[in-house]
Amino acid sequence: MRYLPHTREEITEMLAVVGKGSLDDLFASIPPECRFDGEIPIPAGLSEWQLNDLVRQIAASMTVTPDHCVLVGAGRYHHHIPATIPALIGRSEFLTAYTPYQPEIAQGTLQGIFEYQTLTAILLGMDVANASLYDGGSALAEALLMGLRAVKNGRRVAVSAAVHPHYRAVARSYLQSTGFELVELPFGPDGRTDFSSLAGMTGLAAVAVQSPNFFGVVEDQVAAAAAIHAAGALFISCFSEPMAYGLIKNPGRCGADIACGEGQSLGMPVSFGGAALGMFACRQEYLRNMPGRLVGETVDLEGRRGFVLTLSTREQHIRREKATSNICSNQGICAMIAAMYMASLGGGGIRETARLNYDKSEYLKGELVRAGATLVFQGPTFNEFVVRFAGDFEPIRRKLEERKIVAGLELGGSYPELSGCYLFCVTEKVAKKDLDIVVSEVRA
Amino acid sequence: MRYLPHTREEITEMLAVVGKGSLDDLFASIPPECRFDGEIPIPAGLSEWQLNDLVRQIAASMTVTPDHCVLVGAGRYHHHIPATIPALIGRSEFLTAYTPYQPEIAQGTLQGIFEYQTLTAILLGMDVANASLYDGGSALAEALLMGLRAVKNGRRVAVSAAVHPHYRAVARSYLQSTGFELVELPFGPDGRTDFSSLAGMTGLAAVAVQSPNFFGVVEDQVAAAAAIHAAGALFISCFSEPMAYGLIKNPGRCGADIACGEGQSLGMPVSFGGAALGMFACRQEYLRNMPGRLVGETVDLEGRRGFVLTLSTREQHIRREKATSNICSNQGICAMIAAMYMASLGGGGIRETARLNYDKSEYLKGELVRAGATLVFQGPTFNEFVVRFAGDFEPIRRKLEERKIVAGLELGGSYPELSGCYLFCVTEKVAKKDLDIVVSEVRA
Amino acid sequence: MNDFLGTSGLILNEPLLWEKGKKGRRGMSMAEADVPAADIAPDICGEGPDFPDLSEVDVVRHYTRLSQWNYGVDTGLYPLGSCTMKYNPKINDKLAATPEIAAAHPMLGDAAVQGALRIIYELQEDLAAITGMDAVSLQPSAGAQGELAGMLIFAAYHRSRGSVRTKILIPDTAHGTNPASAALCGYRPVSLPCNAQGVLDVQSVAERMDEETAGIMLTNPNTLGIFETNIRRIAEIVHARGGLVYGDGANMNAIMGIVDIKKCGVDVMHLNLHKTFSTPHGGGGPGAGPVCVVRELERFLPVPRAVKDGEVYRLEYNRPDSIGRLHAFHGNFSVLVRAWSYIRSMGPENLKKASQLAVLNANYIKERLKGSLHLPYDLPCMHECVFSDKLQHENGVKTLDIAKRLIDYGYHPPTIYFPLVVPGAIMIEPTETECRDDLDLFVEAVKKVVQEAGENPQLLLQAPVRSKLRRLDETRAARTPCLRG
Amino acid sequence: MNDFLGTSGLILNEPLLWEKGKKGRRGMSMAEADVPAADIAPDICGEGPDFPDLSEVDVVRHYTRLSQWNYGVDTGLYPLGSCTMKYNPKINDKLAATPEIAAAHPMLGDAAVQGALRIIYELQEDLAAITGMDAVSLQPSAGAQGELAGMLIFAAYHRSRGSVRTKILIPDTAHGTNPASAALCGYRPVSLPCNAQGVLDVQSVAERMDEETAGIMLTNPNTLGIFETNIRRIAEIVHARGGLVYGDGANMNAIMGIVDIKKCGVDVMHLNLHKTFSTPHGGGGPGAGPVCVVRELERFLPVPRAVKDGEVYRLEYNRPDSIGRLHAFHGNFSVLVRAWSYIRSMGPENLKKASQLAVLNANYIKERLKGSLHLPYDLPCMHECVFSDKLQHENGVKTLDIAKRLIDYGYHPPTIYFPLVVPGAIMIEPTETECRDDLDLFVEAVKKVVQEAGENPQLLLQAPVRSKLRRLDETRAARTPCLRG
Ligand SMILES: Cc1ncc(COP(=O)(O)O)c(C=O)c1O
Ligand SMILES: Cc1ncc(COP(=O)(O)O)c(C=O)c1O
Repeated sequence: MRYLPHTREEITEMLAVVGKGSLDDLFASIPPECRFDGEIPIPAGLSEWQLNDLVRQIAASMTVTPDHCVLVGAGRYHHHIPATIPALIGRSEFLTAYTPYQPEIAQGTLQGIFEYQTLTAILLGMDVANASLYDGGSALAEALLMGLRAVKNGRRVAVSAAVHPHYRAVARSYLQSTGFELVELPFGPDGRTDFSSLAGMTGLAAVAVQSPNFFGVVEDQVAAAAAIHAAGALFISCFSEPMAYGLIKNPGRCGADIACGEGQSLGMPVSFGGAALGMFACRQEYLRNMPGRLVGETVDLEGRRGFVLTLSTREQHIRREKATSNICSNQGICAMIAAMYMASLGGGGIRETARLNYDKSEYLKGELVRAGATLVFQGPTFNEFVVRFAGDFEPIRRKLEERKIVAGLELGGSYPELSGCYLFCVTEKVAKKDLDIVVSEVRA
Repeated sequence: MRYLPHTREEITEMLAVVGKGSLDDLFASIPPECRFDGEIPIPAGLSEWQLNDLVRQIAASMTVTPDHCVLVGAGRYHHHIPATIPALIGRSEFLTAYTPYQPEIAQGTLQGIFEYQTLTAILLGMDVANASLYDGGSALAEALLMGLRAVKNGRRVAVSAAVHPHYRAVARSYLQSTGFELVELPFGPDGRTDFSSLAGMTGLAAVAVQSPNFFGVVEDQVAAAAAIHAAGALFISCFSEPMAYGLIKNPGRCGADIACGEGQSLGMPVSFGGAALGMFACRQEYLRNMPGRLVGETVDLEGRRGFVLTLSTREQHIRREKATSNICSNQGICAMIAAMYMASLGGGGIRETARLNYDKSEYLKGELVRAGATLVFQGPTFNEFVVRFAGDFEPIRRKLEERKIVAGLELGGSYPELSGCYLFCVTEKVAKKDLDIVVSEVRA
Repeated sequence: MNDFLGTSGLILNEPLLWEKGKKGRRGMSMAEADVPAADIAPDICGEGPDFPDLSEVDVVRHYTRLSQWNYGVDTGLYPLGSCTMKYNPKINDKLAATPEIAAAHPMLGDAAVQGALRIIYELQEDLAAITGMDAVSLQPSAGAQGELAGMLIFAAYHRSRGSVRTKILIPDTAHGTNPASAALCGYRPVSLPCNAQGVLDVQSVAERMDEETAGIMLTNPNTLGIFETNIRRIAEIVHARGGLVYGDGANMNAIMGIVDIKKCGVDVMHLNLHKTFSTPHGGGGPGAGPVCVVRELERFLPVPRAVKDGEVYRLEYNRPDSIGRLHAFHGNFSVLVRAWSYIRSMGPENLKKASQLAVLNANYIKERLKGSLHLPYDLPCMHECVFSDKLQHENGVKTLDIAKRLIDYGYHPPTIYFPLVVPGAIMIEPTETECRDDLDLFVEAVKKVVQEAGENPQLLLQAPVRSKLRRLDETRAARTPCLRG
Repeated sequence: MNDFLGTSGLILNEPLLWEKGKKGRRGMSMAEADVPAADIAPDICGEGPDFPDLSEVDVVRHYTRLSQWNYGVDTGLYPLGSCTMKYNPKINDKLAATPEIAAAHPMLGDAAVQGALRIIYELQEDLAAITGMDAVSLQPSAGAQGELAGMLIFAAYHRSRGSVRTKILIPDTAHGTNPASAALCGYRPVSLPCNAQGVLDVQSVAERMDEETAGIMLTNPNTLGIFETNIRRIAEIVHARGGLVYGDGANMNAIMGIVDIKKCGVDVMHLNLHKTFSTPHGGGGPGAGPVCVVRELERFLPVPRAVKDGEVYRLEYNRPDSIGRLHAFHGNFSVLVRAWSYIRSMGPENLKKASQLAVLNANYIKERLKGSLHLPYDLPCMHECVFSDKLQHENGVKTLDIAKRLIDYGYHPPTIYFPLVVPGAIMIEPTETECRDDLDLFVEAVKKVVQEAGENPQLLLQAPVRSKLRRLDETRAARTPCLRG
């Protein structure tokens, strides 16, 4: 086997050195009652060529292909990825390194993550960002837990019902055995969160709002901040589409205490939902409560600038059960990709790209409305929006799928009250001609 | 444009430094009568995304796809390529370097080519190999010219008619204005070259034989060597399928003075015939007549082993019109790939793979004969052979193409006398089941 | 040092991203603006981030240079104990990038994504088969999240039986994530010492396990690289008192095809696909930490789960007892594809062989180095062995110095100062993909360093000298944190 | 040197391939043996090559380490004059690896390979458009083979007119491939000196051009980086005496969209796609050297040629006057795809812009360095400028020393000792993909080296000291050649 270098002679010689007669003898300490019976019941090994064939077959069973125009986002977004990014991130010095425990031979990773932290903080308008968490869902969960740590006597958190349903589910999982309470805030007819119930709530540690939210609606985060802070809670601004901050006001500008969400949009493929990137940032004053790794600047023995993992007294390997989080391995390479992508776009490029997302989405929205669809929510949107059609949309949707267009996501599964409503997503990748096909099929 | 870093301000500042008012002023020395009129008449630039789409479209217009089983070789062979090779050769330190003129910062390329030279010499059984020539065709042409340089009073070379027709064409091109004569040697009913005409030839400098030859037939190279040397000429052993030397006797063993040919089989994709790899090796005594670059071992100031380009007094940049060849840039990366591939296979692996080529090819050959086809040549073959079918094969061939099998190459184009004969190639990539389909269609 | 791996070469400096660039440059293509510009409400419109503007070549050189400051498995031996830094096959990366797989959207219906579901389903089955456990969820993004899943399952299980338990037994050799994950579920860790043989005593478990204790969390082989031989007896005790047994599977690389985890009495375990199953660690992730359970606990696993009906794959959501989601979608799918690809490539025989050779390599290292470095537990080891710096104390040299000097010799240092039970621990895990010659060269390097410690300790105290930077001031970094530019 | 690019870092040694490995290892998968073993005649059967047997990780580390000893354009500025080491876009590599393109077999019928033919056809058209020439063949594998094609066309043309010519005019600034290519066609080069302005005098051409001379081979801009302003007059003289004009297009990067080569009077030229058209040079190739001709010479171009009938592409073979094939198939097709991709990406405006900026960068370097290094021809330059070591002679320092010291500063040295007309030439071609900041840093480095030459010449004479190896003994390599292990 090409991954196993030992020849028979080497095994024999090495066994002699360790004083064993056979490979089996190495496992003499394992009690019989713990032993594996027979062979592992999995298929026989394949050659690289057989495996290639198998994957070709598996790929062929995917009916929605890379050639399709997919007008679905809902937490995972089809954006253009330049060929530079796979080429650079594929460099094995990045890919095959472990967490940078030995900074002298990990400065590439360390500087790269320091840059990621910086660009993330800039993008989100926050003071400080960590080196990544797992995904948007667990980032939200960690933010809520952080709020509960940071706010004295906090025992309850609130999350908008317009936050991605899967993120809310993850948050519920994380909190289920903590004894803390998680309440949901409803959304209004404009698709924005209704904060009126906050007023009377006691023990409230943090309130999480997503913007643009699951319906694509840009929340009034300034108003949110006021209401939340008035209730004595931390304002967690969550996101699934960070591209939005190329155009719309960022969390920091709106008064968020913690900003967290999913970074896949920044250069990662949709890839069935993973690898993901939990982005996480906060204001300086909450730094010591922050979960996750941090890279900080320092100098070496000769006074040269360098970077190290720092403030690890917050972390599990030092603080064990008292750590701010249990996270250890995070999403290092994804963070590097996000930094590469932000660097490739630059300030000018992200503005232009975000603008295109907005313009194209507004175009489809307008045309669909003109074609008779109803906008379900009145709030402003970024690159996603929810519509309801006059008749049954499913036959049209099927027809469009034959034309290689996946037209929106039906919302009844996650929001029974929105059954028959469709969430559309339009990114810079979508061509007007495909949007026009959708509109003309709706018209027909 | 992402490849052009200059901002407008930088251009202005730099123009000021060089004392020019505009970019156009930089070209003041160019006489008006030499100037380009208007814009270059090519299409407007495409974004990376538009270009991706265009290439997808172009790829879709290829009716023989990577999923096809292509039973055609004839100078370009479908072998398995492990994923390691593109990953390693794609490392930009290899790919984006120039010829290693500065050995201190090119040891990667230099050691890599030294290893290629060594493995090539071993594979071909020769004393010394160069750092590559362009392709099998020009390698043959250079070998003939080398023969003419090496043999006193040589004014004529002979090439077997069973050498790849395209290689012979290239050789004719190279020799057309030299005043030297190129004669062709016929092949016999066994598909092997007939050397009987050599006896009386005068001024003969070199004779080139390909083995396995264009018909897949393994020449009797020992006999060839005897006949050629008896005629006072150098024996050039040419090849298009170096994989053969995993199994059959190599040129050196058979007495060749020069071995040359195409190295694509060693880890390079078929890729419509290029990039190619001209492999070239000879016996020590002819070293100074050899064309092309050579890497040699030496030491650095501190006595450490290192590698440099050497014996360059043979080459154009030193000897100009007296050089052994005009070649400058060669096929560096292709040579590195070949070395990676030979290293990945190892001695054991190339034997096994060559054996599989032989066995599978023999299997198809045997089954086709059993199904009524006639073997056109009786000589032994490696992974290609020529057959004639009882009836018209074209309808069957079309039917097989519908089943994604490309069944052989009709030879009438290159050899009118072999019209209606088909050259089949079977490598280790081909599955028995596809061979059985061919046979059953022939039977049907 | 001439015959050793490490030497010095030309390396390029590179500033921070925002110290480069000029406003107006672009590092990538823009999409076509084929629709009219739309109005945007001023109250939501921001200014956009003030990122540096770079050209494509700026970006390419930046990251090419940065990469050259790093050391990876492809560079050389990376004997980082507990991390299983084995070779990461290139074919796995290639297959994970298959266009149809990379473009698969997780919100589409099952019919559109049969291939992706097949990979998830098969990997679930494979991991169950390899461990001996009954059911698997691939959602956890790393080992620590696998542990959290496990602890949530513990809690859900006890809740389902109306039992309230507040403590959990955790050996003192445990990785920091274990107590941290347990604490996230409100469990208070109770520390269990290991005995002179480096393993848990049945007795000490029996003394501490009670009806307020949810169970035990152990690692087997443990972080000393020793198999917990009493595991079955321990499990019986825990089970008898209503508890559950959690197995941290970070060290699965020692025992594939050799130990049946379920037969050991483990109820829940996680695996680290970025260790045992060869997925690249990426300088810190993404990893994957699937959680495996026995049949009785299957109902608590995260949703959704991939199931197979006849020839059709689908996601099943309706599991009322489930602890819920741990990931917005299906975990780090591109990592899962790589692990699946690895298991398909290895097959049953080679997985077992990998474990055998991993253990052979570790024992070989242990045997060859035990005169040179102090070996606190001189017992046959599994996939890793733990030394200490005790013998070097007289030279004023510590584990850290030995580690740093190994860098000059061209090696990534072992894991140091873990497990905590060995003061000055040096934890070496060679993995099975290292050949004997390379191990021998490493052994020679360690011996040379040990010799230098005696003859010229300054060489160690000043090390590393070959790396781009020398030792970094970690105190300064923590005292005045500078976490962004 | 702290603020400069170059520094030292950890680099790993690596032996030769056959100094590693063990018989029986495998570095790649084998195919399945699904047919019976066949007999083989003993007289043809050999033993197979005695290659080392390596594992996959052996191979991966071997080449990873080797790569780290190299310097490429992605590493940093590579101002190798006459080589146009511009940035090589990654998208071009990706597109050349498109599976349908990489699997295209060149012996199939035209109908099966329309896409590949389309790329060839379009690139032929593009290059004609960019140069102003009428017809193009993409077969030549590099510049030198393009020159050979050109010389063969010269010979075929004269033959077709029943004229026998034995000489060819070649300026003394020419690249070595020019006389070597001419000699391959039996032409004897007649050297033409350049004048004090670094260009050819009309007079000197007029004196040497006669009825025995096939024509002239010139490079424009020439290798001093200066535009041959008399080219039209020279061409007229050559044409008037029955000769042809060959243009070596290695320096096309200076003049895209600015100069029309046909209008200059050039009849045949080659281009280097691995220079002007951004394909990576690969440490020595593969390149591509398309040959471009005026309409009158089209009939001599190599066969086959890609043509378009309506919407269908096909290969045309039937060209009786053709010089024949120069390549077994269609040249270095994967390189051609990259160049096509580059031209499609750039479009007319950016190609012209590239030339403008290449010339701007070269003039900027010339201006900024001319006090520090001797500038033999102080004229506005095109894409490159040529200095010499004259000012440093008094310090006992030569061009080679300056070049080697630049390595320590993190740069690939310029082309040195070429063109031959400038003793101790230092030929700097920055290309357009370098930004001003990077040029400034390079200028500072050169100035620093010049300063060191005055203050401490040993620094130069001993350089490089940062690279993995120091200066290599080239004499020894040539005197006792060791060309294989
Ligand atoms: C024994 C052990 N348990 C758990 C973990 C945590 O795994 P992860 O980093 O994947 O969260 C590690 C990782 O180093 C470990 O070694
Ligand atoms: C002016 C000039 N002509 C010709 C060539 C030869 O080109 P190639 O190396 O592609 O054969 C070169 C290459 O350096 C050159 O600079």
